[in-house]
Formats: sequence, structure tokens, C-alpha cells
Amino acid sequence: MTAMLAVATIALLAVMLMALIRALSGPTVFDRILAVNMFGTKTVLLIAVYGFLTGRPDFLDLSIFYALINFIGVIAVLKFVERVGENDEAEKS
Amino acid sequence: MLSMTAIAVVRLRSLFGVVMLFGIYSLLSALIFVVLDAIDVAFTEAAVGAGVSTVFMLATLVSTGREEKPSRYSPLLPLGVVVVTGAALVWGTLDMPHFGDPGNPVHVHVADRYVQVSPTEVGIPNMVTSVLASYRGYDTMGEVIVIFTALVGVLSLLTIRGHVTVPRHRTTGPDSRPYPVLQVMAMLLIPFILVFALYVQFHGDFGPGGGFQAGVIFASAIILYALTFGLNDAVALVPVWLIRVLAAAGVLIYGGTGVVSMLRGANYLDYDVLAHDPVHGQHYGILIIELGVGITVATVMIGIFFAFVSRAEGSR
Amino acid sequence: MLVIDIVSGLLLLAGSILGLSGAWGLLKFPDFYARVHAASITDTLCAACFVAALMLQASFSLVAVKLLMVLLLLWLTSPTSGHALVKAAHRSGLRAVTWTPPADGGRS
Amino acid sequence: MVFSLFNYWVVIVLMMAGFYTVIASGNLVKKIVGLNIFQTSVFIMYISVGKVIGGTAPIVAANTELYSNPLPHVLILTAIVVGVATTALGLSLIMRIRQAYGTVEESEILDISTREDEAG
Repeated sequence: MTAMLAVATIALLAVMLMALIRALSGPTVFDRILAVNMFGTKTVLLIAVYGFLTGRPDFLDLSIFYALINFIGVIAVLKFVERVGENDEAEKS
Repeated sequence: MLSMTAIAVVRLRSLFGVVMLFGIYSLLSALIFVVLDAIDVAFTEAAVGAGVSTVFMLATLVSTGREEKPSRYSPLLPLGVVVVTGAALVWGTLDMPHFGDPGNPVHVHVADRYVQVSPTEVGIPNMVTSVLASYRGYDTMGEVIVIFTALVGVLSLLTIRGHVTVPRHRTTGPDSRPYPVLQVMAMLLIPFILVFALYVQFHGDFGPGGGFQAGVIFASAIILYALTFGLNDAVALVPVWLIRVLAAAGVLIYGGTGVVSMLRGANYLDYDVLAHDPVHGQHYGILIIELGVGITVATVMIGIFFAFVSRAEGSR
Repeated sequence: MLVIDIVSGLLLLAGSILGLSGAWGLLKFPDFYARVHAASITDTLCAACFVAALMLQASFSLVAVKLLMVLLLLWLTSPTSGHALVKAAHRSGLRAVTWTPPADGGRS
Repeated sequence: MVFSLFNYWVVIVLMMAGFYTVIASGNLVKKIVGLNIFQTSVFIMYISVGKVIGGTAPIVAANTELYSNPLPHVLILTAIVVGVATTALGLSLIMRIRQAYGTVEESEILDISTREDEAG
């Protein structure tokens, strides 16, 4: 079972790596946000899996909290990106 | 852990969207803290780094513009300085204690006492909390005061405008419809977040958590409210005077606890005398000062957020 | 016990594969909307698989309840943020590329 | 054995990256980000020093004997929160600077202030 958990951890790390590449390269700002979002959800899962891997699953509070923070972060980024976009347009016109 | 840190470094080469990547970076470092057993620290780092400070930076970017102009100086000189300093530091680490070695100097001084004695002496399972609130209570009080001072500083630099006059066309124009799905979701989530904050606040003795984390979580609920329903509604919900009063009240609760223990004949912030037997006293003391910390942190974060956003809105 | 282990192992495997395919889509798809499609659809099921697997391991306890909360939160937040993201992108004038396969049959 | 010093090298790389951002970038917001990265590297250093191999998180649990050192955790916990408070203060200073000078680029601010000195 530990082997399966380890495999899952590695898979999640790979997914996070790919999301990170997208976040670094992403042509538009929305690509980056999407990658950040995906990164966040995978972090939540990774913490849960890691907790089981090390045999101390008490730390799920942390992953609940990450899920929340991830959501708030994405919403905040979206709101502010919209505003910055408006400002840019206002400056252009 | 190692590979991920390396990725975090690669991230730094990107020039655009730095702040967003900073959010990822914080999540990564929080993960590293989890791997290194520092659950409480990971909690705080995620809350503060990925949540609150990213939001602050975004709010700043709104009012300052997000394009970075290329520097007129050659990057070679700083690069050289950095490489030389780094090399010197690497050379210095050769004498450092090895990673994870139980015989490290840090582990042989007071830490042993904390690990061995605190579960019985203070009576709570989370050693981080007991060290934070009991053994090193002075330090923590200093930190709370620093945070309070930061709020005072921010408020003296940027005023919160209670009623931001958002231009009409922005609120009614076709391009700024509110997100109905988002609002419903926020309404579902905010009570949950608040309850979770209270859980973290009062469960901090037994699991990861405590005043600092709970304060930030509480603040993040209000921030979510402000983001989805607009700043004016949020300021109506948590008025500015309330922020000022509560931020000061949190510090006073902390300091007052110390005064009470002095009045009962012990040293400042010595909780043993707060109840009939010392372990209970420690329990009460930690609970009360964590509450003080939580109130201060939450209100300070909300206050700073309001100040930033009202400045960002006002700058348009 | 053994059956539970096997089932949860399989679920973990399925979750990993889903996550990887989502990430692959995120990397390889040609435009933003396709990437959203890849990422957000796999996200929920991937999370569900992982959490189910871990819940099988946890048996019935506070841990399982917390896992359920994680799952519910992810199910609530992930589609919402995907929705908000697409809406914001659409509003900001980002349009899907009308991706037509090149005449020579090769990838552009 | 060389590998067991790896954590310090990671810290140094991060630290230098933050340092480089601070001194080489002219944008004040970017400088704050650099400072934060520098700060994080210090956090990681403290926490990694506190780690004991085979130890687990310092919350009492049944059937575990070896815990990591809680002291660095406490120091860093408070340091993070103080860090965000100082970051916020710095950012609000930047906002005021932007209001006063209309830019957040260091070189442009210097230009403006020297011009003002010459004029005044």
C-alpha cells in the first residue's frame, strides 16, 4: 500500500511540475491562473497523500485550508486582473 | 522536496506575472515545510504567503501598474556580487551541521526540555503552541505588537475610505456584471470558513493551528466577501472603527493576561497562577492569549486589505 | 482488508492517471479554452479518486470526515473557479482560436 | 556526505536569487518580492536545521518517540506573520511613492528628485 501511495505522490509531483511549466510559459495571464489553480488542487491532494504516507493523517486541516486559500487566491487574482485590464484600456483610450 | 525547490528557483527567472508565481512559490515552500515536519509553519506560510500577501501585492499592482521597465544598469555587476556572496556562503556551509542529524547544536540546548517536559508541564500536545504561548510568551507578545504597529503604519499612510464612490458606469455597465455563481459559492463558503477559523483557533492546542493561523483564515473569509460583493459591503460589515478597536483589544488581552498573572503574585505572563493548578492555568493562559493574537491578526489583515483596496479603487 | 487495499490502490492509480492526463492536456492543448477543458474536467474526478482511496484507508473516523470535507470543498471551489476564470477570459476578449488542422496533416 | 549539506545550498540559491532581485531590479514592487524570497530562504534554513531525520511533527502522538525541534517552528511562525505585516507596510509606502512621483521605478524616482533639487 505504501508503494501505491508513493506512486501517487510521484504522479502528483509530475502533474505539479507540468502545471508549473504552464504557469511559467503560459502565453496569457489566464493560462497562468489556470495553472496556479491546478497546482493548488494538486497540492491539496499531495498533502493528504503525504499525510497517509508518513502515517500521521491528522494534518488534513492543512489540506482543507489549502483548498480554501487556493479558491480565494484564484478569485482575487481574477478580480484584480480584470481591474488592471480596465485600467490599461482606460489609459489607452 | 529537493526537486521542487529547484523548480521554485527556476520560477524566479520569469519577469511577468511575478506575483502569481509568488503565490505558487509560497505554496511550494509551505509544502517543503510539511515535508520538514513543520506543520504549523506550513499552515501559516500557506495562509500568509499564498493567500494574504499575494492579495496585497495584487492590490498594489492595481494602483501602480504591472509593467516593469527594463533597468538601465547592466545586470552584470549585481550578478557578480551575488555569485561571489553565494560562493562565500557555500564555502561557509561546509562547516555547518549535517541535515537531520540529532546531534545538531540547535537540538541540544533548550529544545530537549521543550520536547521532553512541555507535554506534562503545560499539558497540551502541540509543542509549537506551548513554546509559542507559554515558554516564549514575551517574544510572541512582541510580534503581536509589531503587527499592530504595522497596521498603525499602513493606516497612517493610506486611509480607508468608507464609501468608495465607484463610478456609475462601472457598476452598471455590461462589462462589470457581478458573478452570480461566484456570489452563491461565496455565500456557501464564508460561514464554513468562519467556523473553520474558530476550529483552528481553539483546536490549536491539540493539532496544528493557533491564533496566527486562525486570524489569517478569518481575515481571508472577509477578504473573499469583499472580493465577491464589493468593498463597500465589506466595510459595512466590518466597520473601520471596529477594526481599530479590536486590533487594540487583541494586544490588550495579551498584555492584560500578563498583568493579571502579575496581580496574582507571579511573573509577567506566568500562567500557572491563573487557575487552581498550574496545568489548568497554562491552559487558560494559552487559550486567552491565542484569542488575543487571533483577534489582532485578523483585524490587522482586514484593515490592511481594506486600506489597499480602497486606495486601489480610489486611484482610478 | 486486502480487498480494501487493492481497491484503494486502484483508485489511487486511476486518480494519478487522470491527473497526469489533465496536466498533459494543460501543457499540450493549443489554446486557453481547450486547456481549461482538460484541466478542470479531470480535476474533480481525480480529486474524487484520491479522496475515496484515502477514505478507504482511513476507515471511519474524524480523518474520514475531514477527507470528505476536502472533497466537498474541492468539488465546490474547483468548478467555480474554472467558471469564473473562463468568464473573465471571455470578457477580456480572449477568443478561442479556430484551430484547423493544417493541410499537410502535420502538427503546426 | 556532501548530499547532507544540500539543504543549505538550496537556501543559498534561493537567498541569492532574492538578493539579486533586490539589487538588480529597478521596480520597487519587484524588490519587495525579492525581499520576500530572501525571507523565505531564511525560513527554510531555520526549519531545515530543526528537522531530525526519523522525527515527526512536534505534536504529541501515540507510538512516536522522536520529534523535530519545535523551537525553530515557533520562531518562523511568528516571523512569517511579522513578515507579511512589514511587506504590507512596504507596499503601502510604494503606493504613496507612486502617488507622489507617479512611478515605481527607482531610476525615474531618482531623476525626478534630482530635478526637483536642482529646481528648488
